[in-house]
Amino acid sequence: MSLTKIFEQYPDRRYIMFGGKGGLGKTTFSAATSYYLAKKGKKVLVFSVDPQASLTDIFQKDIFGKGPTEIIPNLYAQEIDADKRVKAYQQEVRQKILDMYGMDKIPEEIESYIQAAAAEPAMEESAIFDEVVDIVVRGGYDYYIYDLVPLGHALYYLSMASVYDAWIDKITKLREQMREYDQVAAVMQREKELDEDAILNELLYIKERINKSSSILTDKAKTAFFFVLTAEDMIIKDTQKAAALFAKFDVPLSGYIINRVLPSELKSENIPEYLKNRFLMQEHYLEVIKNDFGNEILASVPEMERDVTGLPMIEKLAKAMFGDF
Amino acid sequence: MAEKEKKKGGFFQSVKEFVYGVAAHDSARFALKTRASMEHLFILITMGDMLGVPILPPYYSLRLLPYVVPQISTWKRRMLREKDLTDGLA
Amino acid sequence: MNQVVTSMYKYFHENPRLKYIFFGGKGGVGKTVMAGAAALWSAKQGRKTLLASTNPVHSLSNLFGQNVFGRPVVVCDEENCHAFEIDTRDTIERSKKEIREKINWFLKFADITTKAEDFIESATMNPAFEESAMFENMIDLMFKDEYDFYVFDTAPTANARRLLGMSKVYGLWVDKMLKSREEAKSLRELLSFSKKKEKDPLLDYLLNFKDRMAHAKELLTDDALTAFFFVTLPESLPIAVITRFINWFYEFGIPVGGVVVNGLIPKEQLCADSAEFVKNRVKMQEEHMEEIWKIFDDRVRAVVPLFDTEVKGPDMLNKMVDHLFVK
Amino acid sequence: MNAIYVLIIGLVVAVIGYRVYAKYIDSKVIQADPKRMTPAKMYMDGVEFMPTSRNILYGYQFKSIAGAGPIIGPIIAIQWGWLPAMVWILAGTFFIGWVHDYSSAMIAMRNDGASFGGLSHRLISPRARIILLSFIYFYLLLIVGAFGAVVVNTAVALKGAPMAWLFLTIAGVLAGQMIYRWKVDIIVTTVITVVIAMAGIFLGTLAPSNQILGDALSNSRWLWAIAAFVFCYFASVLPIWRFSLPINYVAAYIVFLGLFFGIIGIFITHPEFTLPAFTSFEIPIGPIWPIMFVTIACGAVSGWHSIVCSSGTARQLESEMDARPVGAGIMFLEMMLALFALIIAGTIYSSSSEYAAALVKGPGGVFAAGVGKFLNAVGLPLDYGKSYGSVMMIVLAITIMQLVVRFMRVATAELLSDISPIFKNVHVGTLVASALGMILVITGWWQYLWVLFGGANQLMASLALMLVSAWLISEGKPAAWAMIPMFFMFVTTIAALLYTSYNLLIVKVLGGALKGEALIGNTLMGLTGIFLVIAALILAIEGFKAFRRFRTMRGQAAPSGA
Repeated sequence: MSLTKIFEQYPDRRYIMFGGKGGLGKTTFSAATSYYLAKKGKKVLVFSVDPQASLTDIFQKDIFGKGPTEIIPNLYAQEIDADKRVKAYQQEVRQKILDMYGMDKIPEEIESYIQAAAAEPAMEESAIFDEVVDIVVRGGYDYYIYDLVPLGHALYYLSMASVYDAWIDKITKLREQMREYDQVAAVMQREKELDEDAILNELLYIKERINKSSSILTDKAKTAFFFVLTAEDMIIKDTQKAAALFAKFDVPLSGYIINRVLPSELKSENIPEYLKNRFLMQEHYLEVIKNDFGNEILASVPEMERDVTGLPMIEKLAKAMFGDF
Repeated sequence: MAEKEKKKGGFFQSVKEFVYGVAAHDSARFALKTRASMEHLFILITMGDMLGVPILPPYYSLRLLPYVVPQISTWKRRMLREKDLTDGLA
Repeated sequence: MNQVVTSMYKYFHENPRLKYIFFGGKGGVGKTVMAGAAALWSAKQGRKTLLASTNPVHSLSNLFGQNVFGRPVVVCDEENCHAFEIDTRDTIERSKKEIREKINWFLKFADITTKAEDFIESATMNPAFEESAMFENMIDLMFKDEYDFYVFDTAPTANARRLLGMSKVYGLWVDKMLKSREEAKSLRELLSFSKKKEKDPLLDYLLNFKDRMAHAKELLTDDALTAFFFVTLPESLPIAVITRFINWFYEFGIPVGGVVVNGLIPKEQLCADSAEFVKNRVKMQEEHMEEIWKIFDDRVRAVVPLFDTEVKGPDMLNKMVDHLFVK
Repeated sequence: MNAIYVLIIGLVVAVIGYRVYAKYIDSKVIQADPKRMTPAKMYMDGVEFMPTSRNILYGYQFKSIAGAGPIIGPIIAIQWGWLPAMVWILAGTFFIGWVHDYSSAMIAMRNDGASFGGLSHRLISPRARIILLSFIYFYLLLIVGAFGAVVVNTAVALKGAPMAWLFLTIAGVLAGQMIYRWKVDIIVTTVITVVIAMAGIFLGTLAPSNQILGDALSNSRWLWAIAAFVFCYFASVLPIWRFSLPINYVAAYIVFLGLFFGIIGIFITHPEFTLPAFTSFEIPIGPIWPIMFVTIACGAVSGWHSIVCSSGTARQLESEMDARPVGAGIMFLEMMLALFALIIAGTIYSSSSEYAAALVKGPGGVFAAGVGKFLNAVGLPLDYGKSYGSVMMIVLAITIMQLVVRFMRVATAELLSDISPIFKNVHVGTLVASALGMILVITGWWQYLWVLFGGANQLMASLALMLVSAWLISEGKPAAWAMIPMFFMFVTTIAALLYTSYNLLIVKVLGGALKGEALIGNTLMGLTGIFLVIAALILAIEGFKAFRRFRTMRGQAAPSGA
């Protein structure tokens, strides 16, 4: 099975992710894949959930915190600015309070609480998480390409969904118990209509959004998750370890892509000693990969002669991944 | 005449409320009391940091803040008021 | 100038009190290897050294070919060299338990009789726990002070920044909490009829926490004790990343020890009829080296060549030590 | 004299008291202000502070203060003659009773809804609070003892009562399920459960306890005392909605309907008093002063009300203007209830000896007989009416009793948990309270128990008035209207407690007339009486220090202010 085939065969897999250890080329693969799909006429959003995002560097265009930005027709890229998101979130909460109670000004103790919320240790990550939920729930694109952060962090991001889910479940349970007593009071007072519990509704709303986004992540019909690896011992071992961890979160694995494969035609050319040794090593580990991952290997992408930045190099990489298009 | 009718309705309404006060008020009050103390627990576990209880409220608890704004000062009062035996007697 | 002015070796000699060092950089640039080499070198100098991984996905065991998860283990047959992949689960459980206790105390204090056990659990649900547990573990190791020298293999840069910045983030947090607590306390006094002075375990907890954070921050921002090294390849993305992050580190006040360039193709292996591919790569690296010298200048501590095999196991690490700590 | 005149006199006293005296105090002295925020509104938290409409609070207040107290007191006190009893009911309510209730609510409202514990700490002294708390525990114990004795006497005297009691319990538990679990419409629930309870009363007349259990068991005080405390035990340890609240709910209708039709019956029969207006100054339980003044506690003045008013009502009043109608108004209503009980005792027996023979078995029988007679006037069969009256008595007594056992359980945890955490256990606290109550019920003579309870109750009232006086002085308001009642109640109750304790300890226990279990009960009662006196004296000393302190403070403040 090749990468192109996967895309042709499963057109419903519209959420694409590349995972793997740091520095193996996930971001460049994300960029190249989005480029390929855009050229195929699909409307694509590639977005980064990584505060050290490199999409700006790859596309050579400052997109940080600017929302979805058009790179070429049909290709949009976005880098989330967590700080900005947090600020917007705080403002949203403030506005809601003002609207709900017709106040002109937020009471001081509330205002200082809202401000202090920015100092919450997990605020930044959660803001990014929430923005992704937003992006996915909002819709509007044919393909969504997640530029995931390095391994551990990606797991952290996935576990975040389950933590929030559990949290919401717990406090929803409390709200529901409260509702019981509300009903009892209503029975005693012979009130027919019971006011809706706004908090319960809000919780259900949040839960629905989170579930929607995390169910996408774990839905094999909708999601393609590719692992990127290289032909090196430590990388292979770590990838196996990571794949097991991802399996725990029910992330459906679509296959593996081997990156940085030295082009074999080089072997016949005059190459320095270091490369000769590398070739030897590569051959050995390609064999290992073949044994361990077998036909789950979707593509071997050659080592580029220079780093992938700018559209021409992205196109070149895309062609290396998907063949000519 | 109409006014007299209204007054009569008012009287029956009062009697109804009196009977409610005798029989049902305690039960309804208890249900609401229980509900409210659960609400206080709810605010505590979602926004306890407001009183310096070392809870890290998750990102989404801020979304709930608008709904509890009117209750915050009474909540704080209820959490912090010194109580003794005589408070629970009636 | 285009050459290393103050080498790693020299830097360590000029900063003899250096005790906590970190390696950061974009994923895949060789942080773990550098950290391993630094630890091995330090151990060889006769200092009792601990190499600890705070990376959520550990790779030290693979690097040494030895299981070092959960407890410090002597590695590379070097009695002073210990490696340790931190297990955060216990720490997370411990801190959750502590928070549950505090909430229970408060519930009793506030006379909330509603059955709460089920819901208190939710107060300990926060994605930040894992991260903060890592940090707790790290500063615990530092405070215990059982080693002469500590090398931390951190997660990729963004995390590292968060990890070290955490003393600041938590500092802010704890300050805010203390303020709330003080306010709560004075409101309590206002509403109290007996005006009796009460013990406040929450305040004690927060003050203790604040002390720890302050102490951690003190150590982490002391440039005589702490240094953060950035590892990069002569390629554009890793350079872009560390350029951005070095500035953030300055903002946090974390001392930056310098930059280590990894994976430079040895020029002497190149000849006129070398393959075009190789020539192009070397050319690209040259361009980026220019950039590196321009940006980092005298902060470059070492330029390490691309080895012909991947670096793992004691032998390769020893080789790496020679290159990293060239005199 | 005809009973109707008693009711008319009562009405006149109530109107003057409420419209003139209470209105004057409310508007001129306290200066109730409709614009001032009440704690219920200001601190509304839905838990303790909950603004509630005035009409509902009338019902709530009436239910909370009018238990068995105002009924039993006059029934016993008529032993001195109905005239002194009537005069004390009227005068007590007019000069003291409403003052006490109203001002207890007012002081709490004006002090941020503080409870008596907090108020006594602040207004009097820290020690005052501690003594007040332990005083309250023994006060509660005496309530349990006195009311427990009423329940037991009634169950023994009226063989139909136990069945009715059992059915009421079943109906209540069912009501709890229907309301809290199944959320059935409240009217449906009410109709079904009240009918079940009524059916129980009827069944009681068909199958009296002596037919089912035999004479020995149905006359056993032990059996009914155990039944009463098992009932209270469930009320204390089960979730309140499962047992205690719904039983009270169903019981409220039984009592309410009984009172309503009973009063109609009085108007229909308008009986003459058959017992003498005055018998003698001294009767077996003691001289008219001070003993009669504590025998009729509720119905004239009762300390229990101050607890209800301060911790309950004051936190629900929507407006300061409601304090007078709810606090004072309902006290006058309770006065009418006491007169109703007086009429029952005074008119249904043809002679003093017949009354005396009935009273020996306890006030429950007297009350049941009266209710039976008056309900008969509205068409209910005599037997059924009597059974109805007996279950009213049991209900009135046991609803207070179970509430108090629950309080004692909480109090045990609060006061003793520092000594051993075992007291925090709900079962332990309940068992301690039940065991102490049981000893009193089984071993003490119920008339003394009643007098001691009345004494403690009136003492509680004078302590509440002491708090009120301290507050009035500290605010620079005229205080005589609260202080004079306080002195009167204080002196009277100290005298009554000392007299009763002396009788119990010196005459009976040391006199060697008692043996076995009676020795235990009377000793315990006597010692409790002594404890209450000592606690009250310490409180009095603390109180006077506080008065002096406030006087000098104001004396110093005045010139500098001028």
